[in-house]
Amino acid sequence: MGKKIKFGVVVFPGSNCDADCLWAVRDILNQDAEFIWHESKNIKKYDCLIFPGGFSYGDYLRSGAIARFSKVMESINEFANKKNKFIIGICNGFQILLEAGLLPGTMLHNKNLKFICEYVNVIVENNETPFTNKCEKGQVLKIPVAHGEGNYFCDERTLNTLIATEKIAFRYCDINGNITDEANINGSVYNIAGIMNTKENILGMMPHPERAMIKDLGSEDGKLIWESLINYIKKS
Amino acid sequence: MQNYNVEITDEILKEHNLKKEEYENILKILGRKPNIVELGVFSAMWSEHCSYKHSKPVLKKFPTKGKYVLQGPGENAGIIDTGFDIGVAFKIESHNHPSSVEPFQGAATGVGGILRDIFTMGARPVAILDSLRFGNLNTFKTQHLLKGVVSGIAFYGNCVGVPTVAGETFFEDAYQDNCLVNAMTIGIVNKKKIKKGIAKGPGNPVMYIGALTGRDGIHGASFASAELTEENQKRRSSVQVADPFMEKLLLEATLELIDKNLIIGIQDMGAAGLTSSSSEMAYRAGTGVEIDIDKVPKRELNMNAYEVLLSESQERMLLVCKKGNEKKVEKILKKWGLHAVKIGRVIKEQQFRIYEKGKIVADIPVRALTDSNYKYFPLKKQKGVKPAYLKDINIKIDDIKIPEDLESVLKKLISSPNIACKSNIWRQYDHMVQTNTFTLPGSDSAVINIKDKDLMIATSVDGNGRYVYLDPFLGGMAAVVEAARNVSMSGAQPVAFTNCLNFGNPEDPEIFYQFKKAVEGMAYAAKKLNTPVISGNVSFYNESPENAIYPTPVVGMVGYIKGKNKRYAKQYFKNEGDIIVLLGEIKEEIGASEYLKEIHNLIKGPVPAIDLKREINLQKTCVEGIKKEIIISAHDISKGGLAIALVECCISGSLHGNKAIGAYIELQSDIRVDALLFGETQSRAIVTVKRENLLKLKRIASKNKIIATEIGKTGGNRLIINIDWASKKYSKKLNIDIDEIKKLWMSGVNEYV
Amino acid sequence: MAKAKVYVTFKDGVLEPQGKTVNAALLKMGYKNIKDVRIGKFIEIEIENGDKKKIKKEIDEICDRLLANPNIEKYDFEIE
Amino acid sequence: MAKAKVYVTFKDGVLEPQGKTVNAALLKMGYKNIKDVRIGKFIEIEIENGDKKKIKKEIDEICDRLLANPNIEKYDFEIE
Ligand SMILES: Nc1ncnc2c1ncn2[C@@H]1O[C@H](COP(=O)(O)OP(=O)(O)O)[C@@H](O)[C@H]1O
Ligand SMILES: [Mg+2]
Repeated sequence: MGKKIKFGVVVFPGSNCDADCLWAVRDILNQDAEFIWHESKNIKKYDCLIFPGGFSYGDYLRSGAIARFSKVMESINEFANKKNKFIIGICNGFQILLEAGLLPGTMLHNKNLKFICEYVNVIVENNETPFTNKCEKGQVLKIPVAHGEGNYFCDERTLNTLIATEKIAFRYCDINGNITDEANINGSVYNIAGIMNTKENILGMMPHPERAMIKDLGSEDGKLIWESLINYIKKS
Repeated sequence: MQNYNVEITDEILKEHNLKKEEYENILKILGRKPNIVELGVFSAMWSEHCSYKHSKPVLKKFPTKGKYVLQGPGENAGIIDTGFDIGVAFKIESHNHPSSVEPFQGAATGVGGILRDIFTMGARPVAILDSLRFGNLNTFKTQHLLKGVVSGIAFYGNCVGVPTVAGETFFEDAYQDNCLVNAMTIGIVNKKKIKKGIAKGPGNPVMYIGALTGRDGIHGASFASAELTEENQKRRSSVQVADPFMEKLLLEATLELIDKNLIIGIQDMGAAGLTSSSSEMAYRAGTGVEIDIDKVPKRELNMNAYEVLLSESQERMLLVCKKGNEKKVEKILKKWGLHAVKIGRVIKEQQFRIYEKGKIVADIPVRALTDSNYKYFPLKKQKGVKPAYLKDINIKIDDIKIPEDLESVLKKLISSPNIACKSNIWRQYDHMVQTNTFTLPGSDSAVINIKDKDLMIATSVDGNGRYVYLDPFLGGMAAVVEAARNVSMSGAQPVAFTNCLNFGNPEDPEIFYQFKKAVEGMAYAAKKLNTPVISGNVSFYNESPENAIYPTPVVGMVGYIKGKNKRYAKQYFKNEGDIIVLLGEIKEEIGASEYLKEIHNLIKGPVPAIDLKREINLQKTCVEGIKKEIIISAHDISKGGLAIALVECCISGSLHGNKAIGAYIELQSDIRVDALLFGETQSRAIVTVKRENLLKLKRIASKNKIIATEIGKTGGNRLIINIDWASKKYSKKLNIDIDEIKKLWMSGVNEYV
Repeated sequence: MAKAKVYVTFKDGVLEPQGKTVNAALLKMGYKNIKDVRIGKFIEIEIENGDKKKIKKEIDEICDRLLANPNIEKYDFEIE
Repeated sequence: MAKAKVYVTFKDGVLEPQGKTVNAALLKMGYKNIKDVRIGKFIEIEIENGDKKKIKKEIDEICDRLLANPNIEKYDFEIE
């Protein structure tokens, strides 16, 4: 067992997956976790910050645009640059990380301009990362999405760098792992569903791993992501 | 300051939807002429929407008590007990008129309103359901309304973070001019922290929280109580814009205030805004209120008392706290980026008294506005007259030709709008947030887990307006019965329900007859099923000069699944090789069916009969079978009959990434083959069991006097139905590819959403 | 090629939540002299050149039918 | 009171789904001569009057920091 990992779930006005994230890591995976109010500056003590899904500031203007000016974000770079500190941004959390420049690229409206909530399949592109080491390379995970702006966009150069440096964590695929246009529900560049920063201590992903934690909810595949991180931190 | 003492002319009365007699009563109540502010207040509070003046006597027929009922009708929402330390609060509400005019904002604000009704009780909303009715799907108008309404509901519910877990969508010409948008919310409340809308304690401050007051929807209440005419359509100021982000902040702030025990009473400002919330809160507490218009936070310049009192700006709440707690209240609101403003106080005198610039501009006895027992209250003693159309409404079954090609009938039905898959609707709703949705949309009812308790909630909204149109009493019964049946298909015991009564103009005796009979039918079924009514809403005047909608009562049922194991079932086939069992009987009933409408172009009765004893027994059989882990899947037979139910069992699982599973069915029966396949005989279900459990299921069924017939086996990728008659020449065989039929099912509605 | 620039804004008196929220954010970010923010749409349409009057009529129609929601929005446009 | 009108538009090369969808809808509605539609934002800001230059600098900063996302959007504004 050993010592528990300390997660902090950052709560913005309009976050709504905060409680689900807390439940996933604290109640299902038995780790330490607590909420962090967006005006708090006290984030040093956590091993991993979770930026949960939802509609911070209503997603008004652009999703994530206003949240990134919160107090809690003032020390985020410092946090991210420290050793053995991790950040996971899920859905709106991912959007905030993009707006804050912690990850490259931008989210556009889904190609069909509609909110999409459903189970999707994503393939693990790189399994040698803090967030995916419990997965097989090429493993297909069944995890739900729920977003209106999840159409990941970046310029060619950024994309090439992401590919060349293996910073793409997940891509939308069909049930057999084929990367098809049909599986690309929101129109993302290169079917991208999740990416990491250069240092590989920040992960942003549109699918909600915290919603795929128990069989009754339809899948347990989300656990692999949290467990990978817990595994990684414990080993290092 | 404006002069409010204007001459009250007939013209002004008409504009305020006040009848001459009603005005005379106002004169008697006040002992003087009202000013225009007071007239506006009366007009709003005596509108059908706020006063229930036509419906109240009829609504008394509903059973409202029972061992589970903690809070019955009369509050912002009803609450039922769970046996644990929590209660379940729920209510349904209509937003038909606003949605007809402006589908996106209308539907969105509808969701907002019903969410506030729930969290104002101290309950955290855990689920939303929606019940929608539109006209002909082939018209531009319907497509426009459908898209707007669905995206509006999605916009609001998704942002606030409450999953929209189930609903129903029905298309019929009668709704062409008046779409129906009913939304229901379910919340969970700690029983010790239930809050009510009461203004107790003279001297206590009345505080305002939430969005600023604008000129939105002034006259909204009387607007919702008038038929939709050309001219009304133009009164677009009645449209309010939704701000779900504000709602989310209000929700969290309100629950925190209640959790910290800082407030005495709270209510949202819904129809007739500040006027109704303050007067109703005073009425419930036996007090009065004083409000200073100058203190009300306003969005626009130069708003006068009339406008402020009648504004229906969204996302606002009114609360009463203990004197001295104002600072603490303000502090919590500030945390959420909001303000609390003291705008008045509770007074002992039972008056609704409004000040503007230091002068009294309205002074009305509270009871006159809120108490239906008050002698001058405009309660209507309407009488119903049986509508002429009911005289000749039933077919003779022998006049209906049995189609030759049953496969194409099945294909046509599966892609018809009322049966086709609605996944592009609920895919736009976040139905998974809060990580409790164990049964996602696409089954008879949604199942919502309650974490840390041996409890789950199953819920469904239902109401077949066509049945009610063809037979108001039976149709009313059917709405209750089907909602309960849907819930029991999950393995849940139906406990209580909320209802939204959507009808035409109640002043029309024929419409009133429909209303009264439908309520009687619902009440009768509710008593027998032991499922009391704990909340509801009435929406009248759903008509245009051309026609009225079908009388459409909508039932939102809530049931419990209890026990450590939390056993529940979904509607679709789970494994290959399971035994398929039909529970219930086969009768020659095709009246009122989708089959009769889609294939024979007839909207005629008779509506299928309901034997409530048998219905209860069917539900018991399913609940017991699921609880004992004998029944693997359960789906009731409703729209489209046995054949459609079978197709749905085969394919609906594939919506959530499971495999579609075919079936081989043998039916032995000598009744008309169309009635056999497509008749909508009530009190039936298709369940699956393992071969070794078949006998156990039969025992449970026979104990409950329910016929259980083994009709086939799951497996393969085709649905094959063999119909075996004693006389071979009538025997029939349907053989359909599952993928092909799924495509048809998926296309009927989805491409329009 | 002609180009139409369309401005869709909320009608006066209609609540505009986006603007309100951005306004609050700006104040919080320290821009204390911001008094009001309203967010509308700016739509650029490229359209085959032709009779100026006809184009104008067409854009007007498009605004009315599709681009603006007449219940809550108003529009304005210019053609280059 | 001064007023700033801000136009936020997508940079060239960004596949902006809203504009594409509206474009397709317009063609379907029969407006055959529409060649391209791009949907951006039109933001009106009321700001306390003062030194014109300072206001300009402030609005520029606001656009840069909040109103536009430099990865995909560009902006332009005028002050009245
Ligand atoms: N407007 C809607 N919103 C959410 N879910 C819907 C809506 N319309 C239909 N559904 C879902 O589609 C499924 C089929 O609906 P319906 O045919 O009405 O079922 P039933 O006949 O069992 O009442 C259900 O799971 C229902 O919840
Ligand atoms: Mg059903």
